Amino acid sequence: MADDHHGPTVRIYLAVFASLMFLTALTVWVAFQDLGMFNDVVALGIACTKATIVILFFMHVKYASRLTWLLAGAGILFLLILFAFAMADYVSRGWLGMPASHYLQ
Amino acid sequence: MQTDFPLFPDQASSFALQVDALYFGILALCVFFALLVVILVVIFAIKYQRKSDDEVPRQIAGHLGLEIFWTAIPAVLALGVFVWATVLYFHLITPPPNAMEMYVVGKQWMWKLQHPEGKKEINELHVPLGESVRLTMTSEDVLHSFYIPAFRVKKDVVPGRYTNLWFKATQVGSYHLFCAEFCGTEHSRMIGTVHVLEPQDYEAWLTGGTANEPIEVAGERLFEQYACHTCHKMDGTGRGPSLAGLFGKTVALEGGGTALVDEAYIRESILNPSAKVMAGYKPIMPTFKGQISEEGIIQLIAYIKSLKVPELTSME
Amino acid sequence: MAITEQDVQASEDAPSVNYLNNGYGLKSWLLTKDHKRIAVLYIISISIFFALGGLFASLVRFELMTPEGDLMSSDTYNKVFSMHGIIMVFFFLVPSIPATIGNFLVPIMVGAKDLAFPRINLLSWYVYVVAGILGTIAVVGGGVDTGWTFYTPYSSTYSNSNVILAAMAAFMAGFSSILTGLNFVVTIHTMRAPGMTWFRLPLFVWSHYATSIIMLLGTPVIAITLVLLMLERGFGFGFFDPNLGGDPVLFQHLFWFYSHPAVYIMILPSMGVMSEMVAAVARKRVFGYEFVAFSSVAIAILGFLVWGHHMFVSSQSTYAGMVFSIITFLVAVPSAIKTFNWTATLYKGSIVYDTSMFYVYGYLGLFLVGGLTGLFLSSMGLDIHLHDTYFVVAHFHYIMVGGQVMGYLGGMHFWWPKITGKMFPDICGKISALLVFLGFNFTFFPQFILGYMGMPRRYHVYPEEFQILNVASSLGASLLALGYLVPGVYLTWSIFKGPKAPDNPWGAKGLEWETTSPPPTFNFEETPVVTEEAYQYGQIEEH
Amino acid sequence: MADHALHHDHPHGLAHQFEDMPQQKESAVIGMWSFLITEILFFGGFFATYLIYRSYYPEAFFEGSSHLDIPMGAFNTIVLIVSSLTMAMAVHKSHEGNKRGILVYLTLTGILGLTFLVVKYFEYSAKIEYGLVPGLAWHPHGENSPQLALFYSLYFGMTGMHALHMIIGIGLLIWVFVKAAQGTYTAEYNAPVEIFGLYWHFVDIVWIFLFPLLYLLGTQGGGH
Repeated sequence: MADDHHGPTVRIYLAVFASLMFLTALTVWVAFQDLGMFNDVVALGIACTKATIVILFFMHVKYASRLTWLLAGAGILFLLILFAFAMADYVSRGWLGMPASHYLQ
Repeated sequence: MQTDFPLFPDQASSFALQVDALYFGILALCVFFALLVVILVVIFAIKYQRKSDDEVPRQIAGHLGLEIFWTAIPAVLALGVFVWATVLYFHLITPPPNAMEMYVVGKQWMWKLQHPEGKKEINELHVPLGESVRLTMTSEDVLHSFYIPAFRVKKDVVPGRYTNLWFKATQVGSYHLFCAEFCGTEHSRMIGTVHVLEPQDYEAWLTGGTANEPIEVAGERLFEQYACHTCHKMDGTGRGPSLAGLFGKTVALEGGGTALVDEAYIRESILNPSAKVMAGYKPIMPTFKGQISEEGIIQLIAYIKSLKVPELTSME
Repeated sequence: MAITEQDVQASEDAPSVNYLNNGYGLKSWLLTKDHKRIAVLYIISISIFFALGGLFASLVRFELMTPEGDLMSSDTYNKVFSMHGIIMVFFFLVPSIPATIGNFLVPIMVGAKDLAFPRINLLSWYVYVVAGILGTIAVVGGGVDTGWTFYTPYSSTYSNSNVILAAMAAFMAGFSSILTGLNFVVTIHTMRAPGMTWFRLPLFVWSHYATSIIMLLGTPVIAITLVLLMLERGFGFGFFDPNLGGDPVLFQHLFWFYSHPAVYIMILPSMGVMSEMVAAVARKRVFGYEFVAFSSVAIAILGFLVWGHHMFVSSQSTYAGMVFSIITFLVAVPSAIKTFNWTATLYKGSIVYDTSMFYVYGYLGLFLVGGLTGLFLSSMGLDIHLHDTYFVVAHFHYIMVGGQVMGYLGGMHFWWPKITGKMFPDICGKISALLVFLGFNFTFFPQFILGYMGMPRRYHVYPEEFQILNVASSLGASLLALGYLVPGVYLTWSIFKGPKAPDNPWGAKGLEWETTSPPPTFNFEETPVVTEEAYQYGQIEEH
Repeated sequence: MADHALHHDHPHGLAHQFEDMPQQKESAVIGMWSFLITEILFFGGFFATYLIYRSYYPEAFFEGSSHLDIPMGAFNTIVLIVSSLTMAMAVHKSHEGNKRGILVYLTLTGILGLTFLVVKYFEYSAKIEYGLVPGLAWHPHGENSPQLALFYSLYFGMTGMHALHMIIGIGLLIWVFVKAAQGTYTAEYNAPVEIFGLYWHFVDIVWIFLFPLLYLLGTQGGGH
């Protein structure tokens, strides 16, 4: 089979690589700036961006069938479900204002 | 109390009737649907028995209206039950403000219970009839679960933190106390008895017997034994905050934020003092982790709760 | 069921080479890549574990005949019920239908020559066997006493039994089921025969697709949870033990993220079996095909959002509990849809009174009770009283034994002629179905009453007033055990002495009935071309 | 799918159960993605644990993080990104059926993978030396020692599991390399290289998250 879905070119790979390196440098630099709680947000935002770039280009999802999108999406969606529902418990413990058990130790 | 062959638990708390009402409500719903399906499939089996080997019945693909009908009806009924059950749940976990305080420590494999007046019991709990009782519970080792079937109450007892449970006994008698969460070898022997006494009998029981030191007195002794009073002076001049009248208030913390001074906060402040330091104080208090038992911490909490300032400021 | 002369003739004319006689000797079986042979390997191995788990169950029921602990010590009792749970859940219920009947039928039903990855399929069986050996070593080497739930910090710090070995065994068994699920997902997506569109797939395949989703998305979380548990127990890394800074309730979150959907891994395939059998028994298209198909997927997805209903009294936040509770109620809806659609399929059908029909009716009865009692437990106010009592035990046995095992046994009978090429005596099948149904109800119905009276689960000794119901339950269990033994006898007999099976003994629809019994190694002489809907017994009328 | 289901005269590399090469390749890619889903949720359990404890014990996590070596972590991040590029190039060459190209880029990828592990080895040694391994060699005794230990449990658990995936990846890489050297892969049949590439990139992505969460957290210690 000739490669009928057009994979990325070498030029795209290099561009992807450059942006990944740039984002790595950026995340280290930002880590040393005091942004308060936004440090976490920015660091995670950059990490997500990098992961998306890798998935789309290096892992060819941008050029892949709908099914691959669906599979990758399902993995991420259920990961978020795990995070969200587990965190929901920890965040809302003690909302009742009762001496609830929201402190460990 | 118990007949030889009972089929239903005693109804000995204010919750029992409400919980049983929900039980029978759902039961009626279930019986209805189960009978509906069973009667239908039995009728079909009789009526549509295969007559000959090459019989092919009329094929029916489906019916959208029917599908919507039997999707919507169960959904609506389920939501109705959800509302009923959740309203009941909130009632079951919200103690009235004037409830008596008792303390429970679970360990492999016994229940250690303590009354506000200081009376300690093991695997036995005496409570007065008609009075709301709120339990503050923790475990010394693994998970346990405090369960009184006749009261329809249960709550896991978790090491490292406090959980709560409350009830109001409505029938004099003796009832089972079980550990419902598997906790090891003798799990099934981690059982006890709850005795519901007439209030005057309860008073008599309390004053009888020995070792009747009120729990906050024991706490006060610990308070001095561990030299807490050298920093936590009642007039607020010490290196630590005055603890008088502190319980139940919301305090500002060093570094921002607030905390409600409750059992969990006091426990944390004893075991891990620097975690939430009150505003205006330094994190100089040493940890007492490993030095005070769970029961000792409970006694200290009771003592701190009992410290009142003459003109109590508003709780909020 | 009547076998005509022509049928017998047809099967005798069938090509003599089938998957069973295509190669003899141990090596041709142990190195096979044929999904049908692997299914047979699985049938044999899960039967062994079912017998082992059943043995432990009967020890439990024997001990509970009296309130005192007179048969064994508490320690032994705890190990016995733990091993019963671990073996039944991880080594029987989870793999049972998917790895055996599913493994055999999914490729045939979609019209493929094999699963997409035959070597991975074989690997999954080997991983399962290694897991089984690890589990057996854990039992022989002293057992494990944490219950199948492995709750921390008991399992990670306090228990003195082979927790790491048992957790390792469960971990490996999970890996094996991931491989099975992965194979199904890919096969169903890419290997369907020409004309086999998604909405022509048999509902059995739909339910296996839904099951595979759970296997892929849920199993890795139990794997990591067990890894964390092993790290804590083995190296003193703190994750869950409060003395090491952790929170024991977090373990429950991670554990139930898999273990609740795992219940659907157990029940969904049996729902698929029932859909096939109902259609064949009534000789009629399954009513509301799309609704039954989508309800499988809905159950699989919603099943991931309800795990917290195992934690209503665990000190989980009330608000999180509310969310979990309401979604749990919603899961009842797709299950109800399936039940109503099966009932409607029987309406104006042509119902045959054979073994399949007995199993279908038994399944419907038990699944109804099991499903409906779930409503009690999803009600937060009521669950406070019922949690960790025998009510829960009865409920999940109605689903996992009443529903799942009934489906497994029914399916084994239904496709037995296809798998072995031999017929079993119909009357024996009916008797076994009756025995299982009656024995099951005798065993587990009393436990609902026990539970509401407040008898906690996992109790070795118990107060005297619970004795009569426990005795009733134990007597029922012996009837149930008989019901499970009988099919073992006559099915084995039929392999050697049973009459030869025709290609389609029940006059059922589906690609598996179009190939020979037993099928050839590559399932079909020629890749089938599908031109009609599933279950097209006659002209379909639209409403 | 075509119905020329005859078992003979099938193309090089086509397994018996498939009808044609596109079907086989699609199956391989979907199979790998299905496996990666399980990997996402496998690491997801770790990340969920991390998130929850991090939100409970921010100070202890800042403190723990501040003992990690950011230059080493950053260096390893760069190593993995470069290795992802070389891996992508190896896949690219396999699509062209360029055997020499595959071998060159696989070699580079393998060397980078080993470099990562060597750096990791030095990091681990340092932690053992300082007594920062919970349960085995644990020296801190402050009052937040358990919470600090929790951070290091997660650090070793997560990076250890990641390193295990790297080791497995290098093993697979050697296998793909040998097959490639034998000339197995052509412009038509190259699915193994492609799906191995997916695995390698996935392991890289895990590290992309581990680096900021574990290493960069300590730079603002106590800031909030």
